[in-house]
Amino acid sequence: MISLWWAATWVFDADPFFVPAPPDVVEAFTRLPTYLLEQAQVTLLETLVGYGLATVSAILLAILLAASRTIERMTFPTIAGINAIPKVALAPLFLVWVGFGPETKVLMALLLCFFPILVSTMAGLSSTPSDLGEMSRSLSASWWQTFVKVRLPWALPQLFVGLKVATALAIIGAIIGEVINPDKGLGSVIVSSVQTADTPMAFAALTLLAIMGAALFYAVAALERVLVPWARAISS
Amino acid sequence: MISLWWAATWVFDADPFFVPAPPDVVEAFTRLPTYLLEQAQVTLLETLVGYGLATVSAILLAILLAASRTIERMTFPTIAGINAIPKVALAPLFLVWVGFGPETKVLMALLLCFFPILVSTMAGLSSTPSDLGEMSRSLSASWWQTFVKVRLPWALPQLFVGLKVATALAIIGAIIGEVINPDKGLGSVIVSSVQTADTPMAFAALTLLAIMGAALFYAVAALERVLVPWARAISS
Amino acid sequence: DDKGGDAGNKETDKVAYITAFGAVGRDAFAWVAKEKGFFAEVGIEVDIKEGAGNQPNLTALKAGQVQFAALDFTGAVIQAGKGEFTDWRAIAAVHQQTLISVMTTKDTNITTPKDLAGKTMATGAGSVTELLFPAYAQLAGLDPKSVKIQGVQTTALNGLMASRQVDALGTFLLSRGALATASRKEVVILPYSDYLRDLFGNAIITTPKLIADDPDLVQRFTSAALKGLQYSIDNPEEAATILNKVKPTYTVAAGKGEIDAMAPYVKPAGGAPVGVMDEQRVARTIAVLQGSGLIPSGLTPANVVDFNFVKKP
Amino acid sequence: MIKIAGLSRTFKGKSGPVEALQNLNLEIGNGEFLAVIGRSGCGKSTLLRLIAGLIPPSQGEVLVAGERVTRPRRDVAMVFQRPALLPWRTVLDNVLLPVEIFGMKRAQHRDHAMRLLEMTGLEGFAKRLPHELSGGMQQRVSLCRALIQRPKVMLMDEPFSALDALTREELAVELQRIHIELGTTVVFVTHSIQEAVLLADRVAVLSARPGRLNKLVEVEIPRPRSFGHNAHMEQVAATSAELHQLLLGNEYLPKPAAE
Amino acid sequence: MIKIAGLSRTFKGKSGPVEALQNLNLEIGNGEFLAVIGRSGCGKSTLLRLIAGLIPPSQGEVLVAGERVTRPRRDVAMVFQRPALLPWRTVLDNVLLPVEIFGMKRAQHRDHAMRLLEMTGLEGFAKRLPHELSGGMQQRVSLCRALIQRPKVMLMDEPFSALDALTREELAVELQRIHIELGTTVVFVTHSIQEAVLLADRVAVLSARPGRLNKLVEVEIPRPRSFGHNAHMEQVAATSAELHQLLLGNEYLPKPAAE
Ligand SMILES: Nc1ncnc2c1ncn2[C@@H]1O[C@H](COP(=O)(O)OP(=O)(O)OP(=O)(O)O)[C@@H](O)[C@H]1O
Ligand SMILES: Nc1ncnc2c1ncn2[C@@H]1O[C@H](COP(=O)(O)OP(=O)(O)OP(=O)(O)O)[C@@H](O)[C@H]1O
Ligand SMILES: [Mg+2]
Ligand SMILES: [Mg+2]
Repeated sequence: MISLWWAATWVFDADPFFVPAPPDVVEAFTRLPTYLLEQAQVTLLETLVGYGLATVSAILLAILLAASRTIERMTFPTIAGINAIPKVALAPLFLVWVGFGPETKVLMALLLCFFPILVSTMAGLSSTPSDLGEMSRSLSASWWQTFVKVRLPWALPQLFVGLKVATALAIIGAIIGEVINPDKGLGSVIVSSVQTADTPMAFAALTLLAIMGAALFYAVAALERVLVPWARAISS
Repeated sequence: MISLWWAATWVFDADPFFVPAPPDVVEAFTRLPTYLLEQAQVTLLETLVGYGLATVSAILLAILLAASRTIERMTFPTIAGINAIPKVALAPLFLVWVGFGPETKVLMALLLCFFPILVSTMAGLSSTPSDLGEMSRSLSASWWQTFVKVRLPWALPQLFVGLKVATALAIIGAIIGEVINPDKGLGSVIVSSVQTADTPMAFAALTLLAIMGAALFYAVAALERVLVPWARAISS
Repeated sequence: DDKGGDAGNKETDKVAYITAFGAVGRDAFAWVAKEKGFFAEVGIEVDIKEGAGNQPNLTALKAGQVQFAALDFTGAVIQAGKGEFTDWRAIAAVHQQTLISVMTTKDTNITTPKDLAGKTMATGAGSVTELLFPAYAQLAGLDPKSVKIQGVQTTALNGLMASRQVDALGTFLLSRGALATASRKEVVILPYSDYLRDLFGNAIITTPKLIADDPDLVQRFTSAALKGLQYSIDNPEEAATILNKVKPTYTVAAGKGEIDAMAPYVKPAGGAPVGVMDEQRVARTIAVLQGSGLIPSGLTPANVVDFNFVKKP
Repeated sequence: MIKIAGLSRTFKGKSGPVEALQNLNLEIGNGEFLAVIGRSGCGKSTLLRLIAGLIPPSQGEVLVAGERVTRPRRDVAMVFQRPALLPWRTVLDNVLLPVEIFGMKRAQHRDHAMRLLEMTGLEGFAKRLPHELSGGMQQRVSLCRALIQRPKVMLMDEPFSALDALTREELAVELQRIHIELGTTVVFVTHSIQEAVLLADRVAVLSARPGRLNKLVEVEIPRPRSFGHNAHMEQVAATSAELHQLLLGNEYLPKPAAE
Repeated sequence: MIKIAGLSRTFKGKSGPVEALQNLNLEIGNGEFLAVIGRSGCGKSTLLRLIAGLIPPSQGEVLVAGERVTRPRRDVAMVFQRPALLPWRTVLDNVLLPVEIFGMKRAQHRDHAMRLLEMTGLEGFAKRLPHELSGGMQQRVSLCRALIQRPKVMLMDEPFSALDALTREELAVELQRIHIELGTTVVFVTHSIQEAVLLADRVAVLSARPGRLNKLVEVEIPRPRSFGHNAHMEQVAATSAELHQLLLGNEYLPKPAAE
């Protein structure tokens, strides 16, 4: 991948202003390694907090919507609509509401990754095979018991699809927050390096983000392997 | 929902600059109804083209990755990483590469909604129940036949989860493109109304986007009902 | 091949031009020049694109997607001075004075730069406003460190001021109308140009290559654009109406307000023609930037401006 | 214990409705063992699901212990035609699922669960996941899951269909013992006439689609009964022949048989 | 036709390996009908999956028509223990799946498919989806799907287990006819000794886990055979008794809990 990038910059004789070659980026990184890693840490923390809050709230909302088709019918169109509103456009408002500092970034991360988790959890919850559902009903299991012991475990593989998609969105959300209020984090590094046309530095930050994204994705995938080993076993 | 919004603006005596009450927004809309609808059409078109291209390319890539675990192992970390790079940060570059006009917006829409479709398709493709997989193998079905006749149909319900999540992201992508190069579309309406502090107009645009988002979501959901009626039947 | 045509019917040149930022009053002149036929008169067909700030505009120019661009001159000089991007030349000034200013509302009781001490001010993160604030503050007799600067995205500025999360903004004075609307209060403006008199506002730029290859085209473009600029400040209402056709959400009133507000900054002192750039002032601009440590020494006016296209009387 | 009155059930499909059961009337006494036989697709599973309260009747009603059935009851247990095991739970945890759901202590029922697994020949598989088991082993797990409930009424849908002759006989004997000991009322769907005769007090013969009650046959062989050599060979043979004839008979006589 | 040499298969599970088959040697002639019986979980399904080339042996090998089996062959068809129908395809389309996969024209085989559905009593259900069928009906669909392939070798895993006695007899007769007409080699796993005796040329009795070949029993009753009244009652009874004894004999499973 890196070699591809390198080859591309070389073959097209790319202007480092547009796309810097890997060595330039490495050079930019070595200019300020600790600073960059510190900023990466800031972004990572915002991302993780936003991601965690989104996971919890999306799953809770999914439970609520799964509990009642009426509530789902009534509110879901609104949720889908709100979700389509570009958070970027609302970002200035958030700044006013929740203020400077990490809150805005966490909120953006939360908002961006909330919906995929919600939708995939809902899809997972409504895919319980009918024989398992009937079995659970035949035991007079309460709604909550069926949920905890049958529907939720069955939904886990699909929930994880949402969780995996959400990792990248959480990072992007945090960065959007940081671009709006670029005090700290890799987003602010990008803003300031774009303003000074220091493209290699911007790419160093982007590369760190890519690494962070892949790492988060695979961390969630690893968690999936631990929590849902049976899903692989019953599929081919 | 609208009444909730109204009530909120009334109870909190909200400043119309931050959150205008519904009548202000309606008034803003009636100021330029045809223009706004035209711009909505522009955004919708960009969204749909980006969405369509993303669907096709994500499914094709998912097929490729499903075909070979080696390719998947080699390339997927890169894809996950690239996906975590905030497209917003790269947007100026896209402007240079693909130019002003609708291309950038379509590209942004495509990039934003590509990954959820990819991941959910991959998840769907790898969830074929083992008895169906064995049955297909026992018929000496070729990889492609198994894919078309067993794995893909089985993956459809999960694919649709990705498609539903992607609708909102496609709209957001198009808007990000329009904010970067605000010549046309609802994104440019938002940019210009923010510049003149015409918040009701911005909210009129956001409301149109929300309606568009809900409509697209439910259009895809309706398509799902038509294409995968059996999925509901075998789940409880 | 154009023997059959009449002598004046030279082939039209097609060029692309990008505005400084979107389609607002300060950029109206390009559409006015097009609408009023000023470009057509000189045989140029212009494709006007809406810009998104200095960086994208410079990028677009460099990538050859546009031949001409408007942008904030001071910001571009800072980039050129750092050696990051030198492949451009200004050919005309849109604003003779920088439009950067400190803006606040009356209720803050800030009326002079010194009142800012101990206050919080929001500016576009990394923007020229932020970069030049120390130079401005020193000239105004204020310790720049006594002001807390909060960098944000420019779209968030008015909201922050309206909700009084900050005490002042560092922004273009043209957004005065927007702030007034947002805060519903009287707006107080402290322009940087009170102290930093030599800074230009927006300028029209092109590439040195085009100047070398086709100076005639550059000349024709400059003249037509400036004619549009002159016409705009002379007929703000009409200019705003033309702009409104391009961008109906941008009201005529808003456009007229902005054009009126910028008119004093467009007209050069001493009856010089609109768009003129004075070599001495450019040199002093560079000196100010060097003095405040924003750029290293070495940049000359000729590196950033080609003075041949707007003749002094 | 169970009273079935005018019970009908129609399924609505895209390509037209299917009448699965038509006007079924039947009373099952307390502690009775009723076998249900009938051709494949005649509505036996539908009947059990109606009694279990899993689906509502189209017409008529089912009473269990005098109460109209509108939803599943805790004193009624069901063994499904397909094992319906939770793939993420071990065999033991699958068996203990009802215990958890009834809000009882797992620890107290673990021994019982292990005994049931032993009885069904699964003692070595308590810690395995369902997908590691053969079809017949899965069916036995699902049987254990029903037995651990010690229900008043047990509805069993072909519980021995995937088992070999020997295991089947062993479990039939066990089931009989449990039935007698606990006085459980059992409704037992089977395809094996021999099994029906061995186990049942009465056998309900359903006619082919739409399912109606063709005949109720009393099996008057004294308990405990066992497969193979027993003192009532002739009676067994006679009842078996009668049942066989009934199954055959309503193949060619699609008239509803009056009770 | 089929040669099985030193075949062993072990499954690796998290809680230790399971030896499903151990050193199995067997030859099945061309056109032979072999029944396989054995206790639940003794490795019958595993054996069929090994012959079908669906899983690789741990040791030994399987030859079909002289070729070592490494993956599924088109001339070998399998009826699985579970129906494995595609839920989005109608009954008819499920039956026609092999036709599509073999790249043949659907139109040409439609009639054949409809005849098979009729034979299995499903003529009214061609347009329905699998979830609208009863368990036994699904099993019959999966049987039709195997029959439409007209394979040289047919591997059948308890294909009649969910069917009532009558349907079972009818289909057994049909299967016998097809076997004789087309000369298909059949390996038929069943839990019914009666079925084995009726259908098979030889019966392989597997011992309980790990599955080994306990005995091969020849059934020397002339064909065509039929259930119920026939001229060879005694022979049938004798063979059945022998098989029963063999199953009992290799009782390595723990004894059922004391009565
Ligand atoms: N995928 C698997 N993983 C682990 N163990 C398995 C797997 N498949 C089968 N086994 C084990 O192999 C043994 C034989 O299984 P098999 O399905 O062949 O039995 P069977 O003879 O077909 O039984 P039944 O009559 O119940 O269908 C069983 O003990 C089972 O637990
Ligand atoms: N969910 C359903 N939708 C539509 N039709 C159904 C449904 N369930 C059952 N049926 C129909 O009802 C009839 C009876 O089905 P049922 O499962 O009760 O049969 P059964 O007697 O249990 O058969 P088997 O012995 O094969 O299990 C069948 O014709 C079947 O097609
Ligand atoms: Mg049934
Ligand atoms: Mg088996």
